[in-house]
Amino acid sequence: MSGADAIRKVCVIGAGTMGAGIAAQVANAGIPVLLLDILPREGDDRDAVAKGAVAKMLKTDPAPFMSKAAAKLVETGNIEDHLDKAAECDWIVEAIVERLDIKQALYARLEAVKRPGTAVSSNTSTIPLNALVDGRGEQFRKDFLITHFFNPPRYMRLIEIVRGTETDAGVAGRVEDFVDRMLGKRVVPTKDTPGFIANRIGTYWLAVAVNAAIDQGLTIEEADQIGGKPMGVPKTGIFGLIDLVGVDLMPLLTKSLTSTLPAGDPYFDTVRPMPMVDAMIASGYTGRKGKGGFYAFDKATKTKQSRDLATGEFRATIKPAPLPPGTEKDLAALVSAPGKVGAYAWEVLGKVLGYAADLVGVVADDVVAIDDAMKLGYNWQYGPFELIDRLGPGQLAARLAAEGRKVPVILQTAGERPFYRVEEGKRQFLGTDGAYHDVVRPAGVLLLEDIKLAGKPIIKNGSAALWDVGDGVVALEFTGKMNALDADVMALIGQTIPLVQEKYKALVIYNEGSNFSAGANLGLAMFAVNIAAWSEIEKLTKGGQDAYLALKYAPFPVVGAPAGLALGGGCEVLLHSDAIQAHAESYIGLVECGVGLIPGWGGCGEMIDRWRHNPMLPKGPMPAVAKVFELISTATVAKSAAEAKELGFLRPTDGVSMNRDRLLADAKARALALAEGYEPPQPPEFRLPGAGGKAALTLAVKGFQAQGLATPYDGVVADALADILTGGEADLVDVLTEADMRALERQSFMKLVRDPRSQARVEHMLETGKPLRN
Amino acid sequence: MNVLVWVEHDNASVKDATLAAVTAAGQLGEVTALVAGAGCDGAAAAAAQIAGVAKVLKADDAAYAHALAENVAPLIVALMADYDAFVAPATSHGKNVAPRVAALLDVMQVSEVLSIDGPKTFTRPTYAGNAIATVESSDAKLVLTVRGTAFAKAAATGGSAGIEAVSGTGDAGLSHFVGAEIAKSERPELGSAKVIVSGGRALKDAQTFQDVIFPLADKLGAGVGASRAAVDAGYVPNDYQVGQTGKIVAPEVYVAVGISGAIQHLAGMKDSKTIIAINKDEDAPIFQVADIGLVGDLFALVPELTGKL
Amino acid sequence: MQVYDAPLRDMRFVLNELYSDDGFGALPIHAEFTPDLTDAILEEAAKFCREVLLPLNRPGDEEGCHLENGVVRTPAGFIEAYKAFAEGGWTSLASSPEWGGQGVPEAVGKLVEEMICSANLSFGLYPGLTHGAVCAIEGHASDALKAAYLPKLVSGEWAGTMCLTEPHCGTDLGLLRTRAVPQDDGSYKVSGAKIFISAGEHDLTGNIVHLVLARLPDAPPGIKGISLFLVPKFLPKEDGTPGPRNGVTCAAIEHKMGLKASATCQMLFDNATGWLVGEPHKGMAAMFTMMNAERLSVGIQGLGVGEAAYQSAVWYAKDRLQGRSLAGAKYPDKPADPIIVHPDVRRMLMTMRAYNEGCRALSGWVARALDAEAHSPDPEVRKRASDFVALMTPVVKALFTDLASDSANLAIQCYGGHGYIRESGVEQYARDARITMIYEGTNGVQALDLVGRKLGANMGRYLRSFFHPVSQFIEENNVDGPMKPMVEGLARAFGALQLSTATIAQRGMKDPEEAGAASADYLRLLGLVAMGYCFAKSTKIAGLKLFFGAEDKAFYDAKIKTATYFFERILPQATASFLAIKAGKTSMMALADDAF
Amino acid sequence: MKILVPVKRVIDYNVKPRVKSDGSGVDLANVKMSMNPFDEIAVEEAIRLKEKGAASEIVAVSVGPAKAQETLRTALAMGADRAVLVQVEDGAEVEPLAVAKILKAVADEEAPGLVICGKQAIDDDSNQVGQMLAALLGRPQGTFASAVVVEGDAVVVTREVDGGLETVKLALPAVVTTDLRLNEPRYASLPNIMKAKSKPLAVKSPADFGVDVTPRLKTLKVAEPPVRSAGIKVPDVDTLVAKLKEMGVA
Repeated sequence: MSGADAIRKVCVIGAGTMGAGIAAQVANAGIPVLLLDILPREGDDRDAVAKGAVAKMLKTDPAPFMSKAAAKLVETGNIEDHLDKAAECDWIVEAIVERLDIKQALYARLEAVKRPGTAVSSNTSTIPLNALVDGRGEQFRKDFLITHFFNPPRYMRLIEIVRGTETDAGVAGRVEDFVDRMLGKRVVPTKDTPGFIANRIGTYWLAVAVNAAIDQGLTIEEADQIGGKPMGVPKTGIFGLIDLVGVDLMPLLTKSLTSTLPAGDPYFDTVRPMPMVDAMIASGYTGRKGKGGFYAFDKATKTKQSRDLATGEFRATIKPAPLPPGTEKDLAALVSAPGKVGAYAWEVLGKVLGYAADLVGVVADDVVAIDDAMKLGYNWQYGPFELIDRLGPGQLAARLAAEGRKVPVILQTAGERPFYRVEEGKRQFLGTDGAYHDVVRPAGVLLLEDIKLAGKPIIKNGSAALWDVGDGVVALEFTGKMNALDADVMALIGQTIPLVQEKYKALVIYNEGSNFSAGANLGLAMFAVNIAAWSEIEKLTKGGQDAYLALKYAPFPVVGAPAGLALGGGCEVLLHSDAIQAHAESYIGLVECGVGLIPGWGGCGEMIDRWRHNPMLPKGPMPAVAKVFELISTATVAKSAAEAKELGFLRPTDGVSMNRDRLLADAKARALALAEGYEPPQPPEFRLPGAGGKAALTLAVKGFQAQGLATPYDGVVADALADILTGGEADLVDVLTEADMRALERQSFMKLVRDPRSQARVEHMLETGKPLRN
Repeated sequence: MNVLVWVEHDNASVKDATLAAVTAAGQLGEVTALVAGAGCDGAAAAAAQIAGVAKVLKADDAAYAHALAENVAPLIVALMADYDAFVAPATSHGKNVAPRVAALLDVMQVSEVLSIDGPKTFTRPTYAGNAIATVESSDAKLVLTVRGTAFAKAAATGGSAGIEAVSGTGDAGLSHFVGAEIAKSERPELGSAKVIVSGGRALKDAQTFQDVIFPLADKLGAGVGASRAAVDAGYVPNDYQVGQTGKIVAPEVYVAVGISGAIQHLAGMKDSKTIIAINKDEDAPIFQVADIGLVGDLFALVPELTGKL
Repeated sequence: MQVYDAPLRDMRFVLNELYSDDGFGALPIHAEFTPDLTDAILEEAAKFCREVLLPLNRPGDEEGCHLENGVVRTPAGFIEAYKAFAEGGWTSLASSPEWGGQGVPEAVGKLVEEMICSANLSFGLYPGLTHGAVCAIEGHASDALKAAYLPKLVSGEWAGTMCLTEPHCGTDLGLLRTRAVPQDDGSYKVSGAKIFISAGEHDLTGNIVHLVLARLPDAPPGIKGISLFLVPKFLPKEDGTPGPRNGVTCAAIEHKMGLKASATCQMLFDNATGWLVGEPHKGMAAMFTMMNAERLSVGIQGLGVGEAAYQSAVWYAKDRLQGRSLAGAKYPDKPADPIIVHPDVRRMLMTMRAYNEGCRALSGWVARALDAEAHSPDPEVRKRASDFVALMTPVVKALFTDLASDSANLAIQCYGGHGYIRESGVEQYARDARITMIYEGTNGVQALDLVGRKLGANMGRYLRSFFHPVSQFIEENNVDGPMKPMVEGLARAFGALQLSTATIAQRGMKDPEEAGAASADYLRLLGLVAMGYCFAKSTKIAGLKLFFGAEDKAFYDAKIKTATYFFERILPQATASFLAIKAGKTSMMALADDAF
Repeated sequence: MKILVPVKRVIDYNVKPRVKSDGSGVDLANVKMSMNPFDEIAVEEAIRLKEKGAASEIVAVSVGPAKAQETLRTALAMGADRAVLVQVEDGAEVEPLAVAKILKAVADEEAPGLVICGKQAIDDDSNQVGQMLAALLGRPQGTFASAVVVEGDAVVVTREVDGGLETVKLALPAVVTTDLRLNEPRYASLPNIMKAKSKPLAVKSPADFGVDVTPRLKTLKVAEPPVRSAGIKVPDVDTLVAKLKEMGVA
């Protein structure tokens, strides 16, 4: 029995940021959870602490809960009165203060209460497992492991799992399966070493980078520039990241590591008194959450301030000189660049990559675990060993040797060979044994990234590609910049349908970009507008409508599988799918009004078709139209798959995958299920409220304008939208076909795209990324 | 119709232009000649002999010595009581006096008459001669100036009119004659000269060009031009060149000496009023546009012509 | 021979009738420039050009300039002409009243500039360069420098030059080597050699103010390290009159194919005293602010010569009798018909006429945009106008100068053998026009500027300022009636332009060479469509005026006939350009370098 | 002293006039019109006198259609101080006599010390207005002037007469008419063109001065000049000399 089915109720002890966050994520997966904390110092509500934590989470942004419904699954209580309820739970997570004595005391009480075989895991980030279970019975030791989540638990996909020597494989397996399938985490098996993998390397990296910046006299802007994008590190860079994580956290991490790391660990060389950091913390400059840290924004002069490493004082941020040509994309060039750039890059990379290489076999068994930990825990674009491959196999070792520094064993083993390679379509990594082993995905995980290694796409063009993902299912992948949708995508859809009809069973629309699709390629559209190519624009609009309708009525099932943003045209393609398997973190919505346009590829028609079948709405054509009008005119975007269901972008029957890595497999399964005896849907007919309905909508908009919520031009856009949703001139009695609806969409779209005020909105969005409120 | 004619004279003889005026006046009616001046008996006598002059009026007064319009006009206006028309030659004096008379008579003058087509109908040039208008006057009396070249000259002898002395209001004291200077002004500039003498390649060299062309030009008070061939041959400086690639001229009289008349030269002078050509080749193209042609050796003809002017 | 009488009627049409509705709106600062005033200005300028400048054009070409121990003697008559030109206030035409200028709008100023270029292009360069210097100083110099130099430059008492090119660098100014060493009194010592400096040295004014691009000691490499300096020939004394001679000498004057009366000098700066204009290392920025107006002026130079060539050819075609009309003798009384009766001669004349009227209409539109960009009270209009100027400047510069050279050659062709003879004066036009295709950025550079920078900028925002008015005109006038065939012709060419634009944008993103390969054809295509649009608008206006009984019917009738000729005989070139663009770069780039 | 300068709007001297086929007159439809060249010389002389301090104000006056304002603006742009247009309907032919009467009335109002006008207009070539005006004013006239010098209350005028020059001294106020060689008219400077727009220009009508402009001469017909007749050949120099004398050249 997989963990997903075995764990039907979870208890989380400790309602701090991490505990509450973990509880919320369990609830997001639809699993009831008991959240306990200590009694409040005063006040008569004994469960106040846990309750307070849940209340706080409902207001935090980004939100821990995926929907209001999820919040209802959290039952609160305290460890004095309700600890016995832990017996009802199949998994107990301990996320209390990092004090060994307090933890051991809690375990002792738990041991007495919990059912044998119920897993107990600690979220500790600093205390070794053996210490935790010291003094516990054999059963408890079998049921005990470490599940180290990352903050914020909903969004960070890394979980480091440490099994004790006595931990029962079944118990651990059930927890690992649960956190994978239900909580959407990628499990990285970790050894019981201080700081585990991510923090162990991450903290060392930050310390080395800060020290090197000070020692080599760089400004923080230069350090963030050199140590940021070129090394695949998020563009915040080092000092930006410390501000993000919290300057006050640094000393804590240093203290815990220095107390637990084995003597002689290179980390000790980085520890030095940091009067500036202490002064910053003392004066409240703890980072982004506070008044700022190394960077700050001076509201008076509206300028970005940076701290001078020498004086510790703030000064205006100075944009560093551009990096020498060629160093931005080539690590070898970066580390050998002249002057400050090369020196700083080598100091950081030389030490950190060397440190990571030394830890293979110490903190984890193989390089893949370490790379996954850094990529998912610290948002590195490339893991340490991928960076070594980019630097050039053997380069790191050669230079370390040249400088008389110790060359890590794994580097010696690798010699000139890269750590990763592709062999017969399989992705392999270099083991500590010197041989290449296949990278093994967890059971049931199917990734397009792997399929791509195995062969060529069935068909492909500039903006899309079609892949055979096995068992008669093909996947349509958007490949354009930011997965934007354009004429090429529509053309490929046109080619796909006969091809699938002939040789395959079902189609999945899926890709592994950071966002499913932000919609139509606004840049191309704006260019067409600027050269007044109105007939081309009309052709593209109709082309999109026809392609999506072809998908809808294709003689085989089409399953949309979004993850991340699915906006505008990206949302409309989902609305035409027979079914959707969405990743939990999908943000779906029709946002065209933000740039002065309206959904032109069938979005309006589909949304009305959905909402009029919604049992919760009163009868008659107006309620559905009003609801859809509100959603589209305000460009509402669902903040999770769950909320997308509430807003009607997803059908009640559509599926949600918590783990991004399993999305393709789930979507494929759903598609195959639909394939048996599949019948394309019947074209809907529409009875719309006509002129009367439009008047009502226009009145509503006037109201918003009066309250200053809507701008004058919002009114014009809303009016064009209302023309579609209310059927334009058609009066109540006329029946409108789907084709009529699409024609209304085209008419309104062309009217708006020709309006200079819409053009100004599109242009503003393209130039600044922010909407223009004209 | 009784016609009073203004006589241009130098106290001794009558100017040619007046003879043409007399012919014109004769076509209107009986001609009475008015001779005004100081010590103008000789002129009056000469006037009396002009064929076609029925009577001569003589106004001898210091005031009329230089035909100052301010003095002469009142005299004429007074006399015009007995006459129906006043005719003056279109000379600088005629053009100076006649309009003043017309104004005092409240009559609209007809200037530069080319022909008389009826008792009150005349033709006259407008737009610098590019349009010939036939006009008819509705005034009781007539005041005309007539163009000398348009009427034949009356015979200077053969007439024997009586001379009657008349007198006018004398010196109006408005205008005072200071002096006259009939000597030649220095050579006029090609662009605005009234008469131009041009030499061509036939002039052999600069010195010959100097000896033949310049004396004739001085005599005629004319500007000097040259064909491109003459300029290119260095007879004269560049800015003498008349023609499509030099200066475009339209003088009253253009004398082309030893110029064949290439199309490019004609382009520069074809708008001249009167073209005179002297060339030994009678088939030279210049003769097709010349009003007056003289065929022969220019080295003989030109010095002779200069001598006789 | 050289014949020129300013085409005032067509100029008034462009100024007062063609763009009454161009969307840039009225400009309050130019309210006083009503038609009666602008007519008076144009007439007086035309008279001055015909009577003073034209007569000096051919003699100036024959005599040329002469350098005698550092002093350049301009041809006879130039000194007097320049004095009359300055006293007439013509040097101050377009400058701002703040410095003694007349503040005449560009829409009028460019027409006067055209006349000057038609009458005597070489002469026009002297005040032209001074105007360039005035713009640079007005835009970027310190108040002290402005006060010391602007009044005398605007009045024409002093002249100005732009010293950019050096022996080893013209288009690529990044390689510039002239040095400027700061002195403690705030001035600089400038040393270096400059070539191709128009009006670098001459005898027309009491002083010459050189604007010199040079490098400061700490200048970064390349184009980003160039600064601008003001270096006078004579250092002004306290009272502002020319004082001691500065370290600026004319080493030699170039012996050129044309523009012979314009002294093009090799200048030597030997520790000459100069002052910084604008910010250190920001010299190129100072150049860019006036580059659009300067490039339009070079286009106008081309148009001017093209008009003079055309009028000279028309004069000859009516005067020259040769052969009989194919349709039977048209002037039986004459020994032969004037060659204007022959179709092929007409082809040449009509082509020149269409080029001139088309370019004049287009330059009127750009000039109005220059005015709107500088003076419109509405920021939206200013933005749209500056987009339009940015887009059309390279088109105007390259198209006008290309067509001008074509016209000058056609004029020679009309003269037949005589055209090849110097005295006819027509071949001078071909020699003078030729440089305009090269300096102020070669026409190849202009085409690249259009396709490389302007086409794709801001997703094609610049294009909108041209494409939308044209598209709207086509939609509004594509109705049955006299305009139909013309509007359909325009629509076809416009469609080809749209397709080419999209093709280049797409291909150019992946492969810049594709954009480069299409640049010249694209510039010509855009130019043809722009001229077509102007002709179509002119035809519509002319048709309306004829319908409502305008008094000068002949002008409007001729305008429609010329427009029709353009649509039937010249606009079809657009299809050729479109097909060339569609073909892409392959055949152009296929042959290996050493295979040439 | 005030100077009055009559100016007339005529066909531009560069344009070759074409006679209408119906013989009713010369075709003036959309032909370039300008100030009569002799009148430009008159304006120039007035301005030079003012520049020499001999005159204090220059008033330009024209009898013509509304468009004659452009001609007056040109005079103002050259340097005249004020302008008066005596407006008649378009196409109306006003004869020199009527013009002289109107100018007399204007002169009575303006009381100028000197009137300078062109010796003739290049369209009707009448050469009468100056002389007639002097007569009506009862003032002296200095026609075909090639030099004008004001001396106290008199003006010394050198006149171009057949075969030479003549100088007269006229008591002011007087009327002078200009000939070609009197001066070389200046070009209007751009600043003056701009200022001209704001100088006063009064518009009156012949009726304001009680002058009847009905023509005295009726034009019956207008014809092309006779085509150049074929040249004649003269046998010898003497005949040629006679011909030259006949033409008044010798």
